[in-house]
Amino acid sequence: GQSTSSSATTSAPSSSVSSGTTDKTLDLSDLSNTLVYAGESESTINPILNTHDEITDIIFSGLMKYDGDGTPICDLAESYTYDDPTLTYTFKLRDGVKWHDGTPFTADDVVYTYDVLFKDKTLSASITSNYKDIESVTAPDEKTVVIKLKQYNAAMLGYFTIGILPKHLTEGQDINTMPFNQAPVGTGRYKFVKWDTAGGMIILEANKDYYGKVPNIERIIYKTVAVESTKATMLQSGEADLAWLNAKYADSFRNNDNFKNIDFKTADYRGISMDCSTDFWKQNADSIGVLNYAIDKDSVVKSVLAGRGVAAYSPIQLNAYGGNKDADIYSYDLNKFAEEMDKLGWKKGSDGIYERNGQKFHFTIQVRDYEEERVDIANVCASQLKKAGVDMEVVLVSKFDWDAGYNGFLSGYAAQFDPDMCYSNFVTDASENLMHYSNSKVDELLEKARHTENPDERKELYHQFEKVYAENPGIVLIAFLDGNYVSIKGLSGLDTTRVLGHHARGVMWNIEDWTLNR
Amino acid sequence: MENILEIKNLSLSFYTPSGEIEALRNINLQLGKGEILGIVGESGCGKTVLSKTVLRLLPKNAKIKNGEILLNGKDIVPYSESKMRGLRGSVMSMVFQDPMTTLNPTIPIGKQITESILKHSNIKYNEAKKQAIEMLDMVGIDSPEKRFAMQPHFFSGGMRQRCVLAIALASKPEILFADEPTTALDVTVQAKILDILLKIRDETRISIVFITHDFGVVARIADRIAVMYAGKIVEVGKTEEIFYDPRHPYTWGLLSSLPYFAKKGEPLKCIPGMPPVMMNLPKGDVFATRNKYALDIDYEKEPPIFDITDTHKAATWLLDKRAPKIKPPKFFGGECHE
Amino acid sequence: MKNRTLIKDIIIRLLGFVLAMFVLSVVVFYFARLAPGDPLQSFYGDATESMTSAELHAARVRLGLDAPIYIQYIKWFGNALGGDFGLSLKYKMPAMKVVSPLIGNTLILGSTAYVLVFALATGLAIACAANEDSLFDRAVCKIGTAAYYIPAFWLGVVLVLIFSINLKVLPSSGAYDIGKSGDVLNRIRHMILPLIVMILSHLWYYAYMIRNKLLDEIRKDYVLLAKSKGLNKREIIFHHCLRNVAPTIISIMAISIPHVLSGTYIAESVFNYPGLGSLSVESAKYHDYNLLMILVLITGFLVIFSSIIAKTINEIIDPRMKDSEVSAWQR
Amino acid sequence: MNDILSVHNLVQHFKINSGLTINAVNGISFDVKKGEIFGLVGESGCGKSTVAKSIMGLYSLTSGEIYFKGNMISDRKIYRKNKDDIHKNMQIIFQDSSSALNPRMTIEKIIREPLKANNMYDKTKSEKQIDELLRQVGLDVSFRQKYPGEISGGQRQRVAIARSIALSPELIIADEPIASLDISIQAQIINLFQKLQREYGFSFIFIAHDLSIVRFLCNRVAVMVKGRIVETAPTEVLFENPLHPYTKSLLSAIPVPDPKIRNSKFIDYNEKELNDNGILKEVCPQHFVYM
Amino acid sequence: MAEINSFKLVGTEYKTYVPCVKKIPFCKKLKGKPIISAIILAVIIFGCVFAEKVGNHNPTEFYLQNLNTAPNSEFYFGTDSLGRDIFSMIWYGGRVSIAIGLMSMVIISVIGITYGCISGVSGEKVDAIMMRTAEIGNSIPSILLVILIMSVMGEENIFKISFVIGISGWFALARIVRSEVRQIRNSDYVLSAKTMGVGFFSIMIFHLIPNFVSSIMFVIVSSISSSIAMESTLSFLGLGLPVDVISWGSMLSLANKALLLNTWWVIIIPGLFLMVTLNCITNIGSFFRKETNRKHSNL
Ligand SMILES: Nc1ncnc2c1ncn2[C@@H]1O[C@H](COP(=O)(O)OP(=O)(O)OP(=O)(O)O)[C@@H](O)[C@H]1O
Ligand SMILES: Nc1ncnc2c1ncn2[C@@H]1O[C@H](COP(=O)(O)OP(=O)(O)OP(=O)(O)O)[C@@H](O)[C@H]1O
Ligand SMILES: [Mg+2]
Ligand SMILES: [Mg+2]
Repeated sequence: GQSTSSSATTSAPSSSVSSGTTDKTLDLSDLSNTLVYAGESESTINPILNTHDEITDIIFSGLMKYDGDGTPICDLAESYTYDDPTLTYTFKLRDGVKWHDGTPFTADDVVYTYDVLFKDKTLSASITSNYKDIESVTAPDEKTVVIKLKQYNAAMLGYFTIGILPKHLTEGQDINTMPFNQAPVGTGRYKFVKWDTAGGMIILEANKDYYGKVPNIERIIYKTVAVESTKATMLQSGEADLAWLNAKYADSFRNNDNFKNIDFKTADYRGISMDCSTDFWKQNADSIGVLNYAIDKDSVVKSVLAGRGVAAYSPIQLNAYGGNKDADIYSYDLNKFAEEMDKLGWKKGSDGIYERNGQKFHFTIQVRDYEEERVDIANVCASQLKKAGVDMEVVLVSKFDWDAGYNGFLSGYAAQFDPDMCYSNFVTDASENLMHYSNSKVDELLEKARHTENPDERKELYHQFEKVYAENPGIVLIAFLDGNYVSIKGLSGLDTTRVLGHHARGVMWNIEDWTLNR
Repeated sequence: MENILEIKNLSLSFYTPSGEIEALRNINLQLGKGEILGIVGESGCGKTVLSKTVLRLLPKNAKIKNGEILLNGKDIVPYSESKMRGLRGSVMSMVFQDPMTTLNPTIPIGKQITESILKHSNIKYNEAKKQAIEMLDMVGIDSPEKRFAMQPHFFSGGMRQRCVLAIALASKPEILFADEPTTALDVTVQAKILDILLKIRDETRISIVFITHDFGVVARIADRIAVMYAGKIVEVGKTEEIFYDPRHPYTWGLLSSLPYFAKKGEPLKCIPGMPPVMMNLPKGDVFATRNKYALDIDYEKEPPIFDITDTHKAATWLLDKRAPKIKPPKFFGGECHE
Repeated sequence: MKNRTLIKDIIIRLLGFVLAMFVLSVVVFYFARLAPGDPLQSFYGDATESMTSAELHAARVRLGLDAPIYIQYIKWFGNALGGDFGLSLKYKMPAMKVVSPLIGNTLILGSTAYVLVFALATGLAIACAANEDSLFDRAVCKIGTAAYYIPAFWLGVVLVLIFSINLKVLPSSGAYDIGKSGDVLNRIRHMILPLIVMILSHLWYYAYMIRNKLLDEIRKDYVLLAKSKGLNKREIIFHHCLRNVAPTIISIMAISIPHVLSGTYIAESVFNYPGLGSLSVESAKYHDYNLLMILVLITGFLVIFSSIIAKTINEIIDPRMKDSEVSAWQR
Repeated sequence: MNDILSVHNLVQHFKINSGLTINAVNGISFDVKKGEIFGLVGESGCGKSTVAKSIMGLYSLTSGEIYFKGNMISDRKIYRKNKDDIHKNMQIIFQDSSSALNPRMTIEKIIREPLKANNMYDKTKSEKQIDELLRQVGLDVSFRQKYPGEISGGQRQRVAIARSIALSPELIIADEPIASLDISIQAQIINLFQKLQREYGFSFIFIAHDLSIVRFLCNRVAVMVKGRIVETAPTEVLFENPLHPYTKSLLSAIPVPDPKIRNSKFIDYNEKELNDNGILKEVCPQHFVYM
Repeated sequence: MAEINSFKLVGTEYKTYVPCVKKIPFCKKLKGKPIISAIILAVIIFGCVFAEKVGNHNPTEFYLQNLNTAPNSEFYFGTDSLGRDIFSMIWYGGRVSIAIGLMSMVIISVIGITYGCISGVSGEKVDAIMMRTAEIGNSIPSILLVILIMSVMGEENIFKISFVIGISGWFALARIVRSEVRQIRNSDYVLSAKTMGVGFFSIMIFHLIPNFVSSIMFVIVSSISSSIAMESTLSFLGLGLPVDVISWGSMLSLANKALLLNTWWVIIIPGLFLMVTLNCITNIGSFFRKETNRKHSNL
């Protein structure tokens, strides 16, 4: 039902900003109940352009949302029904939901948003492809949305979590470039107040008219920070209250009484993805898996990640549907590696590098330079492989270049919610299958799992997938990272049951429960 | 005649990384009030250093080894820098060798003159400006009001030298050191400047030390002449004495190399060799190796100064009683005595 | 007559200025596009990684990135004349709008550093030149060079460690605290560390240059004349020498703008100070063409314009500069 | 044709900027005969050096013609055609010996340079020639390895002379070669000039403002004022019978090393008296005056 | 010497006079020369050249058992957070950094001097155009310019980085050279060389360059320093060399991270080496500058 402002904690003197984004009346004199979050730099705040961004997630809300376990539950929808024969979802929308500007939220907005997702040609496929199974979205009345599918998709419910855009503010505009992206209006827990570019911060305020629990923390200041180490110094100097840090920086806060370390599990893995369309791997696709024997993943975790993470054997290892121990078929064993290589017909050359058919075991991978951990992982792996007799050349790039002919790249993916999130990575010619991986068995299993309703059956299919993939991988998986958040002592309520996504996104999933006590 | 400046036994050296340069060696000199003393000598013999020593404008590596500089009877060698500053400009001033570089290129001439006036008297700027314009007029610069605000760049060499003169004279000093003020100029301008100097001397009774290597110029302007060689004064006397009765072989050499005394078709006479670098000087008379009339003793022992008359002195062994009699060269058709 | 030539001079200079800006824009425009790499990455972010080539092509057409470069340039130029500098690919809004809130920050930081660097450099240079080879001079020279070679980014982090983390007296990042955009004192507090870094990393370079210039100057003959007038050291240096090195200092100041700006960029990225610096680096790295253009044009404008001003001022100070001597090499 | 060089109506203007043009030389004509020492005198800034440099081809002429051995070298094409001949046979000696020699080259390199540049360098022969040249100008072989900064002004001037006679040119233009030297050294250099002229029959253009030396050295003299020749005559004629007021003024300004004559009057010549469109008139044979 | 003979007329050159030149002691000769800088620099360069011999570990190896160890008898300068041996890295990194410095210096000098000379001897218009062009190049902040050029050049290596740094760093030198050339181009010795028919490049090499080289020596020498510094800045901005190529710059950006981890040896040591080297180079450079200006102050 309707919730009135019931912030239990501090009796914060109500700041005069109530609605709208009139920043002239912005009063920031009292910051005692304001959370300063050190985040990455942002360019747009739009749920369709930035799926799963911390800010978009709390400003916008979708028909559904994920709970702590990663299962979709109702959000803007009060309830839904699924009619199996007709493949139709019928959503009953909440009453009295208002956009932050006061306009009532209606089914039209939902229809409009999904329309954009289907029809807007300027959007990239990685966003729209998830919705390919939808046939139509209609609104029989103001409070009802009917979504008809072409075929069953187990992950569909999760995809309904996408934030809904206000039709009245965005209709007819170019979704990529509209000014709305820098002054968003949503239905979420926090409303956008001001983007202070010159100050490097985005100011959000709790939405007092929120239909669910109104957050305790009255205001969030999202600071845009480009350099990772700066986030750490900001925490230390008291300029930020919460930040996601890499494992080593986070470790330096561990014995400090003024800070809390909040360590999430994430489904975010790092691996060396091979581009199977390049000549080298076309000829040597059989030799990807053996590389796993030559990499001491545990010591990578220990050194690069300061022990905050686990060695990876499956891309969905930390997903509720994944984690098949039988898929963990490789162990660090150089003798075994040599043996296997021998079997595959590789012989060590005079320079200590394996050769086969006159070809050296030499391949290049591109690594994006802005994430320190990726670079370190790549380097450590390269040096371990080198010792084993494989020449992996690491090339730092500021952005991936797919046309330059690199044999691979250091990848990072996460399938934190539905395991179907990995569909687009591994199915032949799927939208995010950048390694051009193709394995009919994998295609079959993932396709089948996607359209299977029974959770147990699905789990079994995914376990099979893990095993099949491990035997014939396109990625040399290295490690799953932990999501190391550090906050000031007074911040509480962060719930680590949630497995976070890529780059530890999703920490604010229960932000309404957080409290700040300076 | 009272001496306004008297230099006694002055020796000065430069200490350089490669050794000691004995730039001045035992200089004795007097300058009377209203007198023009010409100093002649080849390049590098220490003429500039001598005048700079008196004004204490030498770089840090120069050291007065001994001697006194008596200004109006007071020794100024021990004076502090700030005390010297008080003397510079007001009591003594100097015109430097090269008019092209001694003026500050970016400051209008007028300002450079008034600066000197204002520094030494407490008159108003307008008054100083008036004086400066008078000064410019006096040194013969036409339309001085217009020129007052112009930068040196717009002046020709001769005009610049006159401006330097104006600056030096502006604060009404008692002694003016004019260091080859006309060497860089052509003869007509030189003649004009000499006339101006003479006129000023007559008007203000200023004492002038006039440095040059041109005998024609000293003949015209000086009352007395000192001939310098390698940091020493080798002969000093009234102008007439030097020209008509020179005693030092070096003076003879200088005079005889003047084209004025040469006959067309004959080669000019000249002093052989080069002046020495004043480092590690040989014993004896430094000039000996270039001296046609050198005596054996010249290679062994420095000659003392011999008085010829009250005013005429020379440092050569030829004046010693024991020396062989030598027929000196003649310059002014037989007028040369002895 | 004199006025006419003055006006003519000014007009010629302005024309030269416009021409220079034009050339600069052409060069950067072409140059940026020569670089391999996909500008769409800025636009679509990671999503480009999964776009099909047809999609990419369509996007390129939409953004006008498919036309030949000269057509793109003509279009850009036409729009720019009308004040429209195009869309920033990364920020997906008009480039001008991206830049304008940050210009203030950078200009405040940059110009404060600039003024301080040159004020201090001149002061230091004078102090050193006046006491050449004294203990003071030698000490300053040694310390100055050492300080100059401390890498700026490294120094920045050390300062943060000391002043922000350990002593907690100065903020480590940002241009101002939350809600204090109008508070001058607060802005100054935020600028202290970046300024220290920028000053230390530029000061000696210029101080040394000016010091040497001054040393050359005090070896000139006119100093002797000034001295023989009875002027003291201070008067000679301030009234004579400094005036003569002023043109040099001014020219150095004019050409040093890009150097100081480079310093600003580093300081900005170390101290997470929102400004053009990080923006420039980013836009060059990620092919955000229109943003890059605007940023280069801004610095180009500052540099070229100030060098023209410097030239004009110098000609007033020192008329010799104006005469061009005829070269015997013309044949 | 025994004129080695003739100059017709040479005009040399320097455009400084749109507002200012310096008229350095305003149309002068003269000839230099083979084996002659031709003196060019005049006050500082009257354009003497400019004439010298124009003849050497260092400026592009405003107008006028210059003939060297009958070739009109003021024309670029002809200049280029005769480039080698001109480089070899016309040499200039500058006033300031310290700036005329590259301070970073040893004496032998300096003297070797013209030989090399004109492809006349032959290792054994030329090295001997360099020794010989040094000897001729009165320097010994030990100077070869020295730098210009290490030797005195007079010696430098001799090196400059040695360099310019290395190619045995037919014409040497000496631009105030002794003005910066001491009297005693002056005499040495003048003697050297005389000797060279006598022994090798070089032609000279001798530029000076010191008339006493011009009188001693030159066969013929031209007096310049403000870019014009105002009087030209054989030396003795000019000195005995100066006709132009400026010449008179110049002569009266010569400092005479005799204290008795010190009060002789210096005649001040006002340049403004010079009218702009006079011509040179032959008043006596060979004696031309500008009127 | 017997008095009797003393007054004989003997004339010039009677005795050849041998000046008693005092031997200047060796230590005095060295005075004012940057010996200490030269020695330190020599040691560092020696160490870098023989990095294989000097270093006792493989600089690219990750000693994962020895993360963040403080300096000890095995790892003289300690290890970083990935277990690399700082001591070995210093020498290898120095090799790269110094090579970059030297190569950039060569590029800067060649381009700057040639451009400056040509501009200096050219007439008004060509000169103006050349100088404006350089000014335009110079008006792009060097970091931006380097990024731009680098993105055009593609994959980085030592040569390319030196090239890029060189290419973006010659403007100032060209300006100085030009003004120096303008001062000497009409000097008599250049003119007489011209009248003797010496060609332009000979004039440039034998007459122009030797006469301004001392005044640009300082700029040239310090361009080594600034190139090394530039490389480290680029590394810091993540634009430097490939990761497996160690340079002092890349080590410094490690230091940047290490600050938060309290491993002082990772922070201090590369910075110290860089600063000491740059200082030595600069000292030597300013010695050359001083050499050219032996005159005493007039103050
Ligand atoms: N600052 C100095 N350091 C070392 N030696 C110096 C210095 N100034 C002058 N000398 C030496 O002192 C001697 C005398 O020099 P000075 O300038 O007085 O000669 P001069 O007679 O004025 O010559 P000129 O006619 O060329 O002006 C010279 O041998 C010169 O080398
Ligand atoms: N390259 C040039 N550019 C501009 N003006 C020049 C140039 N060369 C000479 N002048 C000017 O031409 C005039 C004549 O100069 P020139 O050097 O020929 O005189 P000069 O008779 O040789 O004088 P001096 O006796 O001083 O050597 C002077 O006013 C000079 O300023
Ligand atoms: Mg002198
Ligand atoms: Mg001349």
